[in-house]
Amino acid sequence: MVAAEFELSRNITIGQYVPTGSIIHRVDPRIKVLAFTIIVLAIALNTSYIGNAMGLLFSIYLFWLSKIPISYGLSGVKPAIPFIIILAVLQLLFQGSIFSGGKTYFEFGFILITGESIRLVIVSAVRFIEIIFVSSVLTLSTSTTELTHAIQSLLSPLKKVKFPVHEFSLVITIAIRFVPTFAIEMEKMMKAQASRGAEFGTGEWWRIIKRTKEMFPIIIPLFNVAMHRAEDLILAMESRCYIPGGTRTAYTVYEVKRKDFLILGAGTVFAVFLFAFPFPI
Amino acid sequence: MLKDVSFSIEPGEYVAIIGHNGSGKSTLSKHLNGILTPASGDVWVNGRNTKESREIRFIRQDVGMVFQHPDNQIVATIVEEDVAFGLENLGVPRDEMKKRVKDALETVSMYQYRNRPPHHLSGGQKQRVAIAGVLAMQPKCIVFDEATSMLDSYGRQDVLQVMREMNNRGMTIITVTHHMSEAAQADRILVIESGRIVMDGPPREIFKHKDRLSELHLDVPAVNQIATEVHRSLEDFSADIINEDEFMQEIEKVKKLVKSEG
Amino acid sequence: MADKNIIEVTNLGHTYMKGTPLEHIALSETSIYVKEGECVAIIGHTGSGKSTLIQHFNGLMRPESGEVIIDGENIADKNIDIKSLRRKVGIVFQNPEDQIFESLVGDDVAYGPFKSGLPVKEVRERVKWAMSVVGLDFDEMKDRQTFALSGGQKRKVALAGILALKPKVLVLDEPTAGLDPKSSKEILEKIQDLNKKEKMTIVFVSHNMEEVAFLADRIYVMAEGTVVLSGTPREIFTDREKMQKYHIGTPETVRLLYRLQAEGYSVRADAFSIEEVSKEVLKVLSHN
Amino acid sequence: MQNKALSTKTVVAIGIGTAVFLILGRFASLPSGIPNTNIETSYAFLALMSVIFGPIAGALIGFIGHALKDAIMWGSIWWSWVIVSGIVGLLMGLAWKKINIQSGVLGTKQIVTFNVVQGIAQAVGWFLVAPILDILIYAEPANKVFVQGLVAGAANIVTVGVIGSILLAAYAKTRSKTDSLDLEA
Ligand SMILES: Nc1ncnc2c1ncn2[C@@H]1O[C@H](COP(=O)(O)OP(=O)(O)OP(=O)(O)O)[C@@H](O)[C@H]1O
Ligand SMILES: Nc1ncnc2c1ncn2[C@@H]1O[C@H](COP(=O)(O)OP(=O)(O)OP(=O)(O)O)[C@@H](O)[C@H]1O
Ligand SMILES: [Mg+2]
Ligand SMILES: [Mg+2]
Repeated sequence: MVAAEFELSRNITIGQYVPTGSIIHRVDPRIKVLAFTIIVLAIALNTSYIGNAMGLLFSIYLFWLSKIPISYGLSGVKPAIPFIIILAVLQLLFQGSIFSGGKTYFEFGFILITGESIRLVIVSAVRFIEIIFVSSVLTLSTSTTELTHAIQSLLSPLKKVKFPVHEFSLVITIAIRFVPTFAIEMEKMMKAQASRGAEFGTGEWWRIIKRTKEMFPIIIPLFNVAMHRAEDLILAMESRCYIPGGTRTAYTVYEVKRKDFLILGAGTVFAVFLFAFPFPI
Repeated sequence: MLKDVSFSIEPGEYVAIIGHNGSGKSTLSKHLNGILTPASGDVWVNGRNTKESREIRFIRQDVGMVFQHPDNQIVATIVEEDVAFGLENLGVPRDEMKKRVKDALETVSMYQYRNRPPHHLSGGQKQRVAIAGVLAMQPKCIVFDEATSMLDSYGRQDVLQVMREMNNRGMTIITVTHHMSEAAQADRILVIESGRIVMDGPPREIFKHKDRLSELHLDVPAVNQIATEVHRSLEDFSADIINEDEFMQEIEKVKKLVKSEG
Repeated sequence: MADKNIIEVTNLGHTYMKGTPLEHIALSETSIYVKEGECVAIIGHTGSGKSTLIQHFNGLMRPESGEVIIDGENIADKNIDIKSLRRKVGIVFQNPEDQIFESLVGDDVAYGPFKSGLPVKEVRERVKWAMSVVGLDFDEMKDRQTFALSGGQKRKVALAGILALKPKVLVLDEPTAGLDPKSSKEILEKIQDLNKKEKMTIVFVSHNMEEVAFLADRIYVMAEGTVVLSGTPREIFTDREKMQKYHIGTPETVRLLYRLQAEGYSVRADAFSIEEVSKEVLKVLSHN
Repeated sequence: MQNKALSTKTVVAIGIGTAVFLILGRFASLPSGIPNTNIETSYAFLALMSVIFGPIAGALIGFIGHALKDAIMWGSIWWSWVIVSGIVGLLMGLAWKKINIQSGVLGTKQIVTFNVVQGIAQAVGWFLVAPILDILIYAEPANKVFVQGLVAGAANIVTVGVIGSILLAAYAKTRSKTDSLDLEA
């Protein structure tokens, strides 16, 4: 077992906020989430070569605008590469018979590789990368706190149907708040048990029960610690007058400026264009 | 868990509660802001009974609590929003909130950290944030339940200093502690043993009963132990010393005495 | 035996999250040694790198730069038997009671020995021994439910869990943090017994200076990832300037002596037990 | 419960539960030998939380926890499986009333109930809903998603069966305070 295995990243924040103060960073978080969602949708629905090339360029442009080095985006893509490759191979092998069309390049049994299926492979791989890029820009340029505020505010119309918006966003806040805490806790637990001779992830993979049992010394204590922390937190919240379902005021309030609407507008126009324009290829 | 407990605390008092593990200190403190309500008897806070569920919000506004683990009291993902959490619950308007958050963070010298996430702070800093969260609600009284026990000596000194300062400003302070020198700073000590208050009085009185305290698995401050030791060889030196300042004064006094005699 | 270094750390360095914007140098150019049978304290301000340092002693962390030699073995060596190293150096982490996972006390203490593949009889012997060392009665306590124990008892169980591995070196991170005075005292006395009677080498990290003064033969003071001061408790606690500079607390007893010195009395500041300090005070009072 | 807001306890349990679910998913999953399919210990934890706090908590922990985990690991969210995690949490929570873990009683009957419910819940989730959503949302090849669902589901059912049952037993013990207190004396 290598020592580095014990070092869990205790700074897990969504996408690791990189504060550069760029124009993208300064957009109202609600608007940003909306605009990016629309763009991601448009990219996801786009199946043409040209459209995807434009999407790719656009996502790179977003990195430039946000002044975040593109290496951050690439490091988001890296762990997904095996996944993309497997997906591509499977699509190449099996998809031809469903989306037939174009020239047939290869045929053997049920394996059918056609122009259409090759296009599908390329387009979905590129699309995957575009989506990761675009979502990275969003998460790298928006702090988790801002994201939570955005979610809360975008969900607030649901109050009308009695959806507990406040509680929902409080849940997300607490979750995000405690993720690094439990990363540290888990790291400590792994080290403590390893000091007592525990080993993790050893043994043959088919001995699934044995490998599962190896996790007890971590999971049981982690669960106990979580319960204790939860009890403490309940006390601390109630002591500070948290009353379920009570009306609360908000400390952080965002005001949408005209610039924000312009950005939303531009994003929407681009998305509609990607989606609706009849690209030749 | 508590039996037959009766006492009252005056505004502006500084009270320490001591007792060994499991003696009921935390249980008692949780009754003080209505987190627990008595099975028999009543707890009155500033004229309000903790059993009245309509009053609970006002009681908790008056009596804030700070707990042992600094990490488990912070709700929000950045410091200033956490300090505002209680104010949001109280429905304080936004401008007022901004001001109070700033004041509270300045009181505990954490204003410059207002935009930090809590996991980038040390234990002592987190505990000060937790205190700021309570201070912002402008309570009349704060209960500290072993609030310094997870901190290193510097973190502890920081928190103690905040406690003293708040007390000087007129706030009532109740602190549960295992550190006798910390308890010695209070105006009054309550000693708890299996859910009963077995001693109640100013530190000087309490620390006179060394044997009783050691029966209760408690101790006296080191300064007091030294004074006792000195007293054994030199009767003029008082054994009733409970803090360093007194100790120094006693030395001056005894020296003069020795001089005039010799 | 007294001259053999069981732990030898030379110019050790470690950087967390290397290559990210959050890069943090936790250790640099740190050198320490621990002799067999010694009891060494590591103290220092929060975040000074104490925990990072001790994790190198049983190979939880491998040296990034510098060298760590444990009982003659270099832990940077890829072929080192890490399991036997972990048995040799037992680390008790901060709040070790959190790591208890079996529902019965005896089972939890036995986890380590079982993992090292000992026969049942031997495991039983060791559990019995370890529990008696920390002052838990084997027959009475082995079938108790772990969750129903008090904080102090849980910590003893966790300590026994490491002792059952019969380590040559016992490393403790803040062994008494959060315990009441009675439980702390009990744990400290057990540690002292282990050192004095069982001749176990002890390294411990602490913020409590009374405890350091009570236990340690020698102290290392860390600040900003490196050792800035070392020596016997007497040497360290008398260096008032440095203590303040590196944010190290002083035992209450020593603080009183400092006050006396500040008033112009000539007292030794290298005394820290109640008796010694009283003697100094008496000296002040009798001299004129 | 219908009209009342979630209690502080539920809000905190879901929030903390989500964080733990995420951490276990991120750091305590073991490769099963099949690409992109791991032994996910996090679902054992999810099962326990669902049984303790009910279907709503289960659904939210699964849904939010998985969504945040994806966001942290990949920067984007694989919605089909996120929805499945929510559904699995919800379905496992249906055993909540039947098992009534707070009573501290945990016999063979409760363990069997737990495993039957978790087995069905996960079978529905992984064998059925996950592949269908994958095909609908991402137009993934059918054979692949069904194979993946089958393997993931089977591994998860075993994991939850082993770890979940033990966790459940451990938790139940801490609830039966009555006899433990006189031991403490
Ligand atoms: N939730 C609970 N259920 C049952 N018993 C409890 C509970 N909480 C506390 N007790 C018991 O009540 C008694 C008093 O506990 P309390 O936490 O008030 O002690 P304490 O003086 O604060 O101890 P410490 O110094 O360890 O904080 C103990 O015997 C404890 O076991
Ligand atoms: N896994 C990690 N990832 C990133 N930073 C870390 C990690 N572990 C420790 N650090 C940082 O490295 C520094 C040294 O940490 P370490 O835990 O060794 O300090 P310490 O002296 O033990 O402090 P304390 O007295 O608070 O326990 C600290 O600033 C800490 O925040
Ligand atoms: Mg307590
Ligand atoms: Mg440390």
